[in-house]
Amino acid sequence: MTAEALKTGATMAEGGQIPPEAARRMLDGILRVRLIEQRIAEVYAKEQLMRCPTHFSIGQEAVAVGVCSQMAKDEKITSAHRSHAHYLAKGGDLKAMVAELYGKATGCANGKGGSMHLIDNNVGFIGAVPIVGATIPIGVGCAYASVLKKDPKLAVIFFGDGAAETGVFHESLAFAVLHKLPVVMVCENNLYSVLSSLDVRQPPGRKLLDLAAAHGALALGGDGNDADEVYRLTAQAFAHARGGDGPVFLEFATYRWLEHCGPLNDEHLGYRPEGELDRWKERDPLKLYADRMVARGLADEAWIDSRTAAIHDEVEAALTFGRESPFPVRSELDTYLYAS
Amino acid sequence: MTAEALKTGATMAEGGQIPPEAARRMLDGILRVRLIEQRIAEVYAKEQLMRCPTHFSIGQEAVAVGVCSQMAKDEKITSAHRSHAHYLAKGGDLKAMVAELYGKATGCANGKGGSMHLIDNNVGFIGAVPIVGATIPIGVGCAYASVLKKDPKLAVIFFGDGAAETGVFHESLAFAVLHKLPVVMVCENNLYSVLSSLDVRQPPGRKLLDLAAAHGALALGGDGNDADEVYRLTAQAFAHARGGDGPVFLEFATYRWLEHCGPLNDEHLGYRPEGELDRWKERDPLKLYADRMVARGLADEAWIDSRTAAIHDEVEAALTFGRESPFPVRSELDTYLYAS
Amino acid sequence: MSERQLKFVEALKEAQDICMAADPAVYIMGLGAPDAASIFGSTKGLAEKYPDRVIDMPVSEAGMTGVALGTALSGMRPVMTHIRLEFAMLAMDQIVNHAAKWHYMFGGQASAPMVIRCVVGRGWGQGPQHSQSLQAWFAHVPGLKVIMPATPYDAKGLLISAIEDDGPVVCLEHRWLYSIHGNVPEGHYRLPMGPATRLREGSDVTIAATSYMTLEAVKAAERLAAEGISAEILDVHTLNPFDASPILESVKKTGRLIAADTGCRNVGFAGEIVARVVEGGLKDLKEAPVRITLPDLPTPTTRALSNYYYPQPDDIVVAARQLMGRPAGERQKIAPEDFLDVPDSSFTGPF
Amino acid sequence: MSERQLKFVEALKEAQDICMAADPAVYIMGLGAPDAASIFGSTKGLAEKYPDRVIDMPVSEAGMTGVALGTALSGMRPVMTHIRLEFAMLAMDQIVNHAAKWHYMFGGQASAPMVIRCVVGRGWGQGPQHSQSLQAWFAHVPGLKVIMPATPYDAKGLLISAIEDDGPVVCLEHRWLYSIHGNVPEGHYRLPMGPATRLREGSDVTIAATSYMTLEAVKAAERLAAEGISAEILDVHTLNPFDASPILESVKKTGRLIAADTGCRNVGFAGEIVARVVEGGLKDLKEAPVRITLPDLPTPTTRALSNYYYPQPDDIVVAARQLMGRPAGERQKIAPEDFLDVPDSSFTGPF
Ligand SMILES: Cc1ncc(C[n+]2csc(CCOP(=O)(O)OP(=O)(O)O)c2C)c(N)n1
Ligand SMILES: Cc1ncc(C[n+]2csc(CCOP(=O)(O)OP(=O)(O)O)c2C)c(N)n1
Ligand SMILES: [Mg+2]
Ligand SMILES: [Mg+2]
Repeated sequence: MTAEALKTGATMAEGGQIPPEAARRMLDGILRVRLIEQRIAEVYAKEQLMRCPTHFSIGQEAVAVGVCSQMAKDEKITSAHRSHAHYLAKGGDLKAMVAELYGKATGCANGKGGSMHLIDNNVGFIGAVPIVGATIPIGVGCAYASVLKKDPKLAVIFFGDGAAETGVFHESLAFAVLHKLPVVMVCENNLYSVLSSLDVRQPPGRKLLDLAAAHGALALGGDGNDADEVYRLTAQAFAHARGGDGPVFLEFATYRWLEHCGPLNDEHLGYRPEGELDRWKERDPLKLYADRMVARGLADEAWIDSRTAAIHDEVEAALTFGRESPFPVRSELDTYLYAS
Repeated sequence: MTAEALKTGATMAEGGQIPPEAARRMLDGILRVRLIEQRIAEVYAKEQLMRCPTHFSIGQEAVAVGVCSQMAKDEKITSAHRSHAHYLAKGGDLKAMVAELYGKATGCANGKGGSMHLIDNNVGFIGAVPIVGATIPIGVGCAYASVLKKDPKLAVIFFGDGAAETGVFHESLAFAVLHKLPVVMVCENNLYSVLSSLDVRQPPGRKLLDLAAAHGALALGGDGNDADEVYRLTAQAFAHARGGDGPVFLEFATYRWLEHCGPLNDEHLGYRPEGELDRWKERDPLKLYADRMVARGLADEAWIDSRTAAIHDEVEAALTFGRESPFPVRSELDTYLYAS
Repeated sequence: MSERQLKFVEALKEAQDICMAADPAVYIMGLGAPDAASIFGSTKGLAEKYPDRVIDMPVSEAGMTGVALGTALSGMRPVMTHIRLEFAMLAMDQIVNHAAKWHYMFGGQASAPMVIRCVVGRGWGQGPQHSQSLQAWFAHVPGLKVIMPATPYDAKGLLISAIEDDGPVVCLEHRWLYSIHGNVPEGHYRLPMGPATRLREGSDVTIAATSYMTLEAVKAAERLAAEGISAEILDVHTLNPFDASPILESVKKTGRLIAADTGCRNVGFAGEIVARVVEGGLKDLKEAPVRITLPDLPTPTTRALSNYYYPQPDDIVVAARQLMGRPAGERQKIAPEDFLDVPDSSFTGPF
Repeated sequence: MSERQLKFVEALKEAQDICMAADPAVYIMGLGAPDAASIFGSTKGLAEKYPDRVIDMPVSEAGMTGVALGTALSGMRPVMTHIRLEFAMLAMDQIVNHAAKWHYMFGGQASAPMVIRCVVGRGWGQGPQHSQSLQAWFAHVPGLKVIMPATPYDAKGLLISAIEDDGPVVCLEHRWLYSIHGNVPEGHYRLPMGPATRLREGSDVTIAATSYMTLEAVKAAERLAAEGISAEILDVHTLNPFDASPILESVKKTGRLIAADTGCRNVGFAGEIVARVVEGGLKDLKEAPVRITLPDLPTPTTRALSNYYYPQPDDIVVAARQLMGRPAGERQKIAPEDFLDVPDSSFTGPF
C-alpha cells in the first residue's frame, strides 16, 4: 500500500497552500505529539512503571494532527488501542494521560483504564478501547445521537487497516450511509495488524476505498505522512459530512516505527521487509513538514527549537505530575460499577 | 429492486438457449418444489401438526432450481431459515424432510431440528440454520477445507438480502477472495427481511453487486424469476469458481408470496405496497417457465399433467410417511450431545 | 392501587410508552420494532405515537448494539430489542466488553444508559437456536444489571426502572409470559431492581424461581397445598446484582430449598441460588437443596422430546415431597404427542 | 514416565505438534499464529514445520470461526487460537449457537471437531478488556467441552484429547501459567477430559480450584501445612462436562470446602462447585463452603487496584483457618505500589 496506490482509488483533492496559521498549528501539533511519545517511550522502557500495554503512534502523527486540528471541541472522536496521537491532537489533557499510564488516581480514567482506555470528555474524546473495530459503531452512534436530537454534529472515528477487516466496520458504514450520518471514518493504513502484513489479511489489489465507495460513502485516500494532504482531504471530508451529505471514508497510507505494542524497535522480529522501515523514516511526517514549513518561510530553526523546549518542559511536568500523583486508594476498587 | 436494476450492476450473461434436457429438468424441478411446498403449507395450516417455525419459498423456486440443477452431488451447499427449495433442488430426501417437519425419528435430523435445521449429507446439503448470516462463513469453510485438502470443490451458499447486512457476510466474502476459494454466494433478494423493506435497512441506490465486486469477487445479478437467466448466470459463476478464479457473488431479484414465517398469506399486514404481490405473481417463475417450455416445444400440457400427478403422489407418500413414522423415544433426548 | 388487568406484553409496551412520553432521549431500536407484528405486540402503537423514535435496523446486531451504545454515551436512552435472545449473541462484544464496563473502566467519566430486551423463546419447535435462556451469562458480567420479570406488574415496574437506570440493563422476557394477565397500575411506577419478591407465603419449603419457572412454582404450590405441604415462593426478578437475602430468610423458616430456573444446569443461575443459601445459611438447611433446571442439552425441536426437556410443575411437586421425606408419588404421565409445546390453546403456529 | 521438564507453553506447542504430525486434518488458525511472537510461543516453529497448516487471518473473529466450523464439518480439525479470550467474544454466535449444537441439532449426522484456544490475560495492566476469565459461560453451554489445564502435564494431555475429540472443545489458558515448569512425558498421551485430579492429599480442608487458582492453592497449602492444617487440592481441569465426584469424595473426608476459581463470583464456576457438593454431600459439610473468586467488578488496569482485585494465596489460607475454627490471623500486607502485576520477575512490559 503506497500513497500512490491510494490516490488512484478516489478523487484526490489537489490543493493550494494551507493557510499559514493552520499550517503552523499542524507543525506544532506533529512536533508535540512526536516529542511527547518519544519521551514517554523512553520513560516507559527505562522505569517500567507505566505498567499497561501501550501502543505508540510514532511515525503516524500527521494523520491525527491533520484531522483533529480541523475539529471543534464539541465534535467528537473515538479511537482504539493506538490512541495517544488522537487524544493529544484533539486537545486531550496531557497530564491526565500520563497519570493514566502511571495508573494514578489523577489519570483520565482514574487509573482504571490505562493507555488503551483514554478519555477526555472536555475536548470531545469520548473514548478509546482495545477491541479492534469496537469503536467504529460507537462513533457512528455518537453521530446518530446528534441526528436523533436534531442537532447534527460531526463525529470522527480513527482506526487501522486491521479494523477495516471487522464485520462491524461494514455494518457501521452501511448504517451511516443509510441514515446519512455526519461521520468521518479515518483509516490509518500502516500495512500491519500486529506483525501480520496486509497480504495474509486482505485480497491483493482490493482497495478499501472501493469498498467504502461501494457502501455509498464518499471515499478519499492519500498520503498520511504529508500533513498538507491530510489537511486537504479532511477539509473536503468535513465539508461533505458537516453539510449533511453523509459519511466519508478517509484512508491514509502511513507507517508505524516502533513495535506493535511497547516502546522498543522491533526490526529483529523480521516481519518488516528489509529496508521498509528506513524508507518510511525517510518520509518522516515531522521532518517532511518541518522542511516544507521552513521552505514556505512559515517556520525556522529558532521557532522549532523554542517549541521543542516548551514541549520538553510540558512533558517533564506531566511526567512529574504522573509520578507524584497518588494511586487510587483501595476503596476505589468498587466505585463506578454502576452509574447513578 | 427490480431485475432491471440488478442487470445494470454487472456483466449480464446474455445467452443462447438452455439445452432441452437441462431446461426440462429445471421445469420439472420448479414444478416439484412448488407443488411440494404448496401441499405442505396446506397441511401445515390445517393439521397444526408440523409444529416448528417454517419459512416457505413459494415464488422463489427458480433460483434454487436453476443453481442446484448444475451441481454435482459432492458439491456442497448451505442454506438458512428458508431452505426447503434449496434442500429439494439439491436432491434432499423429501420423506426425511416431511418427517422432520412432523418431528419424527425418521426426519433428516431425527426430529431434533425441524424445518429450520435441514440436512442431507448424501446430496451435499450440509446444513441450514436460522441465525441469519451464520451459514455464510460455514459454507466458505466448506470450500476452504477442500482447498486445504488440495482437492478444491465448489461450495454454494444461499441466503437473503437481509443476510447481506451481516458483518460475517463481508468477513466471509473477503476471506474467500483472499484465498481465491471456489465459493458461489447466492443472494435471493426478495425485498424483505421479515416485514422490513429494503429502504429501512440498506442505503437507497447502494448495490450489493457493487459491494461484492469491491470485495474482489465476480459479481453477477439478474432476474431470479427467470429460470433461464438463473441458469446462465450460474453457469458463468460455476465456471469461474470451479476454474480456480475465486468466489462469485450472484444476486437474484425475486419475491416471497406467503408470510415470512408460516403457511398463510399476509397481505392484511400492510407492509407490501398495494399491488406489489400481484405484479410479482404475474411474473410467477413456474408459469413463466412452463409457458416458455411449451413455446419451445419442450413441454406440453400432458407432460406437465403427468409430472403434476407424479409429484402429487410423491408428496402424499411423504406426508403419509411423516405422519406414520414414530416419534423419537424419550431416551433420545440425550443422544448426540457429544460426537464420538 | 388500581385493579386494572393487563397482559404482560401490554405492561411492557406501557412501560416503554410512559418512558418515551416522559423523556425524548428514550428510543427503541430493533429488527421489526416498528412493524405490524411489533415484537409480539410489545412495541405496538409506539411507532405511530413516536415516529422518529421506534427504529428498524439492518440485520447487523453487533454494529447496531455499538451504535446504540454510542448514542447512550451521547445522552440518548436506547431500548435495543431482540425478538430472540440468540440474536443478541452476535452483539456480545458490545454488550459485555464495552457497555457493561464503560462506566467503570473510564473511571465514571461516562455512562451507558441502555436497555437490551431479549425474548426467550419456547415451544412450537423453537428448537436449539430460538429458545436459549442465558441469564447465567449476563448475570455473570459485572456492570450489567439483569432482570427477568415474571408478572405483568413486575414487567412494567422493572422495565421502567431499567429504562431510567443510568447503566446497561438486560431484560429477559419469556415468550410464554406474554399473554398472562395481572394487576398493573396505571401511570408511572418503578419496581426497583433488587431483592427477590415473595409471591406466596409458606412454611415447609422455599421455592426460589426465575421467570416462567415462577409461574410453574405457583401451579406446583397449589397442588402441594392440597397435599398439606406449604410452599413459600420467591420470585427472583433481578439476577444481577443478585440479592438473596429474602431467600435466606425464607430458608431459615422452611429449612428446605428448591431453586427453579429456566436455564441449563451446569453453572446456571439455580446453582447460584443454592450457593448463596449454603454460604449464608448452611445450618438452616434440613435437606440438600434441589435444582430444577433444563438438562444440559440443546433444545430439541420435536415436541416428542421437548415435552421431556422442559421441567414441569410436577417436577417441583415431586421434589418438594421428597424434601419433606414423603414418597415421590405418582408422576404425571407425559406422552410424546402431547401438546406441551404451547402455553395455552390460543397459541397456534407458526410461532 | 520420563522426568523431562517443560514449560506449560512448550507443552501446549508439543501437543499441537504431535497432533499435526499424526493427522493432516489438524490445522491452526489464529491472528498471528504463524508470526514471530507465535501466540506467546505456543505455536512456535509450527508454521515452519507445517507451512500450509498454520494460518493467519483477518481481524474477523466471527467469520473466521464460522469458516473454521465449516472446515470442521468437512473433515478438518481446526485449532482456532485467540491471544485474548475477549476476541472470541466476537464469535459467540458461531461457537455457541452453531458449533456447540451442530451434532445434536442435526441428529448426529455431522460433527464439529474443533478446538478454540483462548488465552486468559492477567497483569501488566491488562485491564477490563484483556483479562476476563469466562469459563462460566462456556461451561454453561451444552455441547461444548471446556478445559482449563493448570500444569504442563495437563496442558499437553488435555490439548491432545481436545484436538482428537470429535466435537468442539474450548481450552482456556491462563497467561500466568505459560512459564511454569513441570514434568511432561515425550510423545503422545492423552489426559481424558474428566473428573478433577487430586494434586495434594490432605484431611482437614478440600480446596477445589481451577487454572491459576490451583497454583495459588498449592502455595496456600504449603503455608497451611506449616500451621498444622492439612489441605487436599483438587484441580478441576474439565469444567464441562463437570464431574465433581472426586470433590465430593474429598469433602466426605474433610467436611470443609474452599472453591477457588479465576472468574467472577455471581453465577461463576466456584458457585457450581459449591452447588454440586451441597447437592451430593450436604451432611458431610461441617462448615459452610467458601468461594474464592474475583469480585463482581471489571478488572481495573492500575496495579494499585488490581493488587486487591485478584485473590491471593493468603485469602485461601485465611479461609482455611476460619473453616478450622481458628482466628483469621494476620493478613499479608499488600501495598498499592507492589508489583503483584507480574507472575515472576522475568516478566516485563509491555505484556
Ligand atoms: C477483536 C480483536 N481481535 C484481535 C485483537 C488483537 N489486536 C490488538 S491490536 C491489533 C492490530 C490491529 O491492527 P490495525 O487495526 O491495523 O491497527 P494498528 O495496530 O496497525 O494501529 C490486533 C489484531 C484485538 N485487540 N481485538
Ligand atoms: C442474526 C439474526 N437476526 C435476526 C433474525 C430474525 N430473522 C429471521 S429470518 C429474518 C429475515 C432475513 O431476511 P433475508 O435474509 O432477506 O431472508 P428471507 O427471509 O427474505 O428469505 C430475520 C431478520 C435471525 N434469525 N438471525
Ligand atoms: Mg495497522
Ligand atoms: Mg429477504
